[in-house]
Amino acid sequence: MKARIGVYKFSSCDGCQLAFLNLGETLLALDELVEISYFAEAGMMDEDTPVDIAFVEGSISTAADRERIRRIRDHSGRLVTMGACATAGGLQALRNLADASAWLADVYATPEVLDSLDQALPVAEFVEVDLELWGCPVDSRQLLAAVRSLLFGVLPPPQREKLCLECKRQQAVCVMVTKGEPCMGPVTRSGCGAICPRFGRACYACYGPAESPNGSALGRRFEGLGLLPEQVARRFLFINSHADAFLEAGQRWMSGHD
Amino acid sequence: MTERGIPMQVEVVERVQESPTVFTLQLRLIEEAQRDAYRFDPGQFNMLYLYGVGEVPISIDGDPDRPELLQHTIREVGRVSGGLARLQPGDRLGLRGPFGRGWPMERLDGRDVLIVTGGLGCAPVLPVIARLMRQRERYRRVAILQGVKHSDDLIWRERYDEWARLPDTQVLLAADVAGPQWHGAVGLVTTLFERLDIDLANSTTMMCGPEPMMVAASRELLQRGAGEDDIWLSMERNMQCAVGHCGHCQYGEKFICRDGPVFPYREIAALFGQRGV
Amino acid sequence: MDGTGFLQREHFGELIRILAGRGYRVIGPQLRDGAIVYDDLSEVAQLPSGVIMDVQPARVHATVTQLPRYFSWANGPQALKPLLFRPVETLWQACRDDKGRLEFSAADEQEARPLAVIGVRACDLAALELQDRHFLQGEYSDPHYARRREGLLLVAVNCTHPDATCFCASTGDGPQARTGFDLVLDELDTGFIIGAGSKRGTALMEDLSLLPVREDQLAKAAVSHQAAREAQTRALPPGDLYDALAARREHPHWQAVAERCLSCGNCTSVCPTCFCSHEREQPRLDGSGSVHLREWDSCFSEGHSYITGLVIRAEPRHRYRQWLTHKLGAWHRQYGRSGCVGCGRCIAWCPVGIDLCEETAAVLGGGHD
Amino acid sequence: MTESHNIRIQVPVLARVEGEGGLEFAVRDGQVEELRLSIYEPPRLFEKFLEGREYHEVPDMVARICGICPVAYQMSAVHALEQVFGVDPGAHIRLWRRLFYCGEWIQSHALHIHLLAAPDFTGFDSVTAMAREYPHEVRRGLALQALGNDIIALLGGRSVHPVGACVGGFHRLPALEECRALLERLQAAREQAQALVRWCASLPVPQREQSFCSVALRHPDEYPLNEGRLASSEGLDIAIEDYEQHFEEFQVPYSTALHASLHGQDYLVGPLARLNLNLDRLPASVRRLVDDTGIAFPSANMFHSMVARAVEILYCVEEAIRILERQPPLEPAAVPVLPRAGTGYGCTEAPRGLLWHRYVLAADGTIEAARIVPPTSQNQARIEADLRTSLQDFGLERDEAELRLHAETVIRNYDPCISCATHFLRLRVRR
Ligand SMILES: Cc1cc2nc3c(=O)[nH]c(=O)nc-3n(C[C@H](O)[C@H](O)[C@H](O)COP(=O)(O)OP(=O)(O)OC[C@H]3O[C@@H](n4cnc5c(N)ncnc54)[C@H](O)[C@@H]3O)c2cc1C
Ligand code: SF4
Ligand code: SF4
Ligand code: SF4
Repeated sequence: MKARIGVYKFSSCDGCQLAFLNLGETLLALDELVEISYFAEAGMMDEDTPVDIAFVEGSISTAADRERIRRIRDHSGRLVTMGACATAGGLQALRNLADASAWLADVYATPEVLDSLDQALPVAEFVEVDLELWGCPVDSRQLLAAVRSLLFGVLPPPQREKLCLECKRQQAVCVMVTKGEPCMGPVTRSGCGAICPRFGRACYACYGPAESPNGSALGRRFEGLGLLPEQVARRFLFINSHADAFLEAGQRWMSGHD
Repeated sequence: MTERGIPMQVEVVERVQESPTVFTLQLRLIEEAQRDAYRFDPGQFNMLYLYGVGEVPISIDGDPDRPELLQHTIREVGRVSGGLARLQPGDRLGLRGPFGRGWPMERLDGRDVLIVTGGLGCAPVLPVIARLMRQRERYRRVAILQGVKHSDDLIWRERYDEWARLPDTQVLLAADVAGPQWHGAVGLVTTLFERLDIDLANSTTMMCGPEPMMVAASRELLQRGAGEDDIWLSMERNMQCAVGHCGHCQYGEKFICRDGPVFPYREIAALFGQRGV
Repeated sequence: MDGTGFLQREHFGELIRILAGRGYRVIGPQLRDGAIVYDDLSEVAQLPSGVIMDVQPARVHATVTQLPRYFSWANGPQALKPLLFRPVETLWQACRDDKGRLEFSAADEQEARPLAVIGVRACDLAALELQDRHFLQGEYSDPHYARRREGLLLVAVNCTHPDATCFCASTGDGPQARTGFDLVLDELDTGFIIGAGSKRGTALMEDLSLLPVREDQLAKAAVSHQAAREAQTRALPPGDLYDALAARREHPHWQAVAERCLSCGNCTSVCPTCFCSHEREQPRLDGSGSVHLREWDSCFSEGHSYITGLVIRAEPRHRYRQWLTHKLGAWHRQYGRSGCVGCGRCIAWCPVGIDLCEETAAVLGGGHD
Repeated sequence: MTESHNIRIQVPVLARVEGEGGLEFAVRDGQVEELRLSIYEPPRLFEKFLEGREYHEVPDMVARICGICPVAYQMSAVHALEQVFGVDPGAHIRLWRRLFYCGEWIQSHALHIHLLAAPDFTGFDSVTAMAREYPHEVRRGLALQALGNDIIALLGGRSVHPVGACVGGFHRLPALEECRALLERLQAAREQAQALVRWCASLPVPQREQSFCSVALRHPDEYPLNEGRLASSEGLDIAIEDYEQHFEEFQVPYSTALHASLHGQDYLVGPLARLNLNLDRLPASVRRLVDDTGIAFPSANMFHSMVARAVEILYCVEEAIRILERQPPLEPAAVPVLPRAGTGYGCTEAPRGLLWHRYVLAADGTIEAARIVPPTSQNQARIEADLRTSLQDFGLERDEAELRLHAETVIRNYDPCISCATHFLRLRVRR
């Protein structure tokens, strides 16, 4: 029997679902391989049928979201978070650092009607997650490799190594060394293909923290390149600001000392 | 010599569930020429390749005198081992091997033999025991010591009983935590050394299991008179290639896959038990 | 050196053309993204003419000058290693049919042309010899490395402009290339003194428009060899440091380095002798086939020392200690010499400028001579 | 269905739209009442996040508002910021940006046509189901979508949240060989794009006209993409800086994303509005094909939006070919910028329509205030107005399933992008 999958969206930009929708012919091949029972954007609307694998995009930020993610967890075999929003809150988790209700009042007239939690949180804060796919957005290759592994009945190998390793495998020239760019590669998870360094610019950590990230040493290096402590902090408090290692490093730098 | 670079195809002939997480696979090489050529020494290992998932090093624990059947006892701990656990007779997988240096079988003649294992550590010494038992007269006293975390982890109880019935053969079991119906000792495997009935000065020890256990046990044996060249240990490190190229299994100047996995204590004494090496 | 000749600068393109004409894929240095990189070379114009590099720990800066030189720099982040020991390589493939039968096959080979590399340095040659020992001369020889190595043709250029990070003189590997090349060049403003190091090299020389070498040209080359040697300020203590480092396994300096070290693996990636790799599976989506890949890895990564449930070198200080102890100690016992050829790459390309010469000195307690 | 005049229809989750939203409406006594297009994605507060960030962080941040049209967000933003700094990156950067943008239109439109809209007109639930009957058309569509993605990736490294664009130009421009390879693919795709226009025009769509005001950019000599003045079918002609004097954004109490109005009226942005206003800016080759479809543009049939998208795909393929054949210089990839204080405006044509940005910057280049008006909130009022009349015309006596499907078809036709619409706001669904 074909494995059944579902793709569920929460608060996000939709970009990670595109890892499926941009597959081209492979999307048709995937459809042969599995039964997609829920994927609203692609037209599959059966949200309550149990699935073997649930792919979840987006962060959780309302009471309704919270209930929905629990329902999804209950009917799913493996639950996979797809992308920075689902895995670490995403860019919108920046609100967690501020007084979000004041912000809301600021941007529109009748904030009372909003059903919004104060925070945008990763899925794992509410339910158990079997596999986290980092990245903003996730990469299609990464996603397909996960699908394949799960169909083989195993989890894909963890990818926690630093971007620098991928950068060197791609034979990109280090932008920190040649241009003094404050590159986040040394604390960031690989997986994107080191696109930023290959485009001659600093990595901005959209894949989240790597294993043993040394935020102090990197931050000091950034200071050496002319960044102020709060500028260092902002590099950590960006797309994956709610990931522990980045939150911690960012707050340390924000407080002005390392 | 069999092919090292590319796996050979093997078939699962038999699968036995030894405990909730431990299983044994009997494998047979599909190609006859490969089957005929394949020989291994006790203590060597194969790289088992689970299709589409990856390769892992697994000791060969069958009888070296019957290399046509390759037996592997595996604990389900992660990706590859978890996938291997689901294989059934008739399923195919890849195999590269055998690799490494095994136990010093040639040094055992006429000596006392001590086997100390912890956890699943007994798998790599099974072929040794098979040979000891078949040619029992070549060796003097034999002691087999096995320690487990919990008494329920012990597999192969019948085999231990069987070995215990042989002449001049001591079988001692210890569990850190004992469940009901446990007749062995309670504590670390080293607590069994008290009861050893062999002459450590004229013995050869073969040991495998978790590193802290091996460290404690070898230190104790040395104190009790065993020689640094007479304690042999099977070491474990991450292995990718098994041919000494990938660098993962380096242990000081050694490549465990190539120079080991079995080492005499003296060769690794300087590193043994050191953190982070 | 007998059998030398002088190749005028304006004739340098002949070398590229002749090599290409003999079926080689010609690789040479070029300035790209602010560094010297080695890539396909089809004409002289691609060479880094007049490029001068200012190389400091964690800082590399290129300046293009009018200097009539192609090789007035020492090295870049890579040279030979990625050409032979590929950063990512298919080792073999497996297919599975609908009955579950497997078929294994060697990786498809695409590159038919042998490689010719122009602009190889003495340190690169020394590193190549070490990689040869590792990949070819053990019990098992790596067929992928071997295949590319076999046809490899090397045009060495003696170093005239060592970087501030270079210390090949102290490791005994440079700045002058002594063996292992097919041709060796000394660059002067007007052209190149060229000599052969192999039969292939000699044959190549016959096709070049060479002039006889003049005494004053030889003298100039000798002066620049000397100058290149003397310009080096860094050094490593000689010999096998295994025991000395082992004796300092718990030295507090390992932790001091770890506070700075990013464990990013740039040092091992740019090091021409580092050889670690991991293997990875890349199955097709439909499950009908799978590719088994090898990729560069680093002893600075967690996965390097992972065994189920345990990372043996979880702490960065253990990772740095592993790298240095292996490089300067264990290597002697594995391959008969230090794993460092003094190219200084790990110093220049470490994003935080950790300097193995300094760290070694600090661990060994004080300076050295 | 005896009491069919009094029903309440709820579509909690709209299928095949970008982002999740719902629809709720009640029919009472043969009239549509209480119609609410409810966009209930939580607000993401982007405009607030931007405050206090540095100008160079903006392109990477605003891209995250929408995974489907990140290029549009990046382009509106860099133009606004360059206006503040008073830099002009030059004609070649303008061309490369146009190429970049073409990629996004092709990608987004191909996705919408094949994955979201066409199944409505071919009678399927999804593209995968449609592929069984229309394998050739679907493959062609997916190939065009891939081509669009690859154009974005050429300049941006990846098609979702590309990393190539910066204030002042690009971080890197492609290599010559990469451009040549792309050019060949584009040339091969031209015929495919033409066939797509014909196919879309041949699909049976409801023939129903309505009156609405089209709003789009208008450029003196180009089909509008990355610049122009704001124009409407009712004669509006203003500079983008004057947007706020004519357009108003407001919150509606019952639902989520902000609505917008032009002089108090709803209006249409997007492909059909663009095409209606800019037919004369199409190259002759594209114009000819438009005429061949037999559809008389400007069209008052909203369902001609899909054809308009196909026409724009063809336009972008041709425009991309034109740009690459000219081979704009590959250097410099960017001009240096010097931050200074000021207010800047950027308005470009996202695949779904006008995307207007305004930034107020401090002297050091930090953002003090930002305002972003995405196309979908501009279309919201229009969609609701359309639904009211369309459902009425469709026949309110029809059964619920039919009404639902028709309502969804109408909505999908606008290609609303809820993720964009909720870049900072949430409205409540009533269930
Ligand atoms: C010489 C030798 C003999 C061994 N013999 C046996 C045996 O007989 N029975 C048995 O159950 N186990 C044995 N092991 C351990 C076995 O190799 C690991 O349990 C297995 O690799 C775990 O893989 P995994 O994918 O299931 O686990 P994960 O935790 O998912 O590991 C991921 C990957 O890391 C690597 N890795 C993890 N642990 C080890 C390890 N201990 N050694 C080497 N690489 C590792 C492998 O590449 C593995 O695929 C032996 C190890 C060595 C080195
Ligand atoms: S460019 Fe960035 S990712 Fe690449 S090596 Fe340098 S620091 Fe690491
Ligand atoms: S020494 Fe430098 S290059 Fe090497 S891992 Fe540490 S920080 Fe990275
Ligand atoms: S250790 Fe450093 S200096 Fe030595 S060879 Fe390697 S990269 Fe060069």
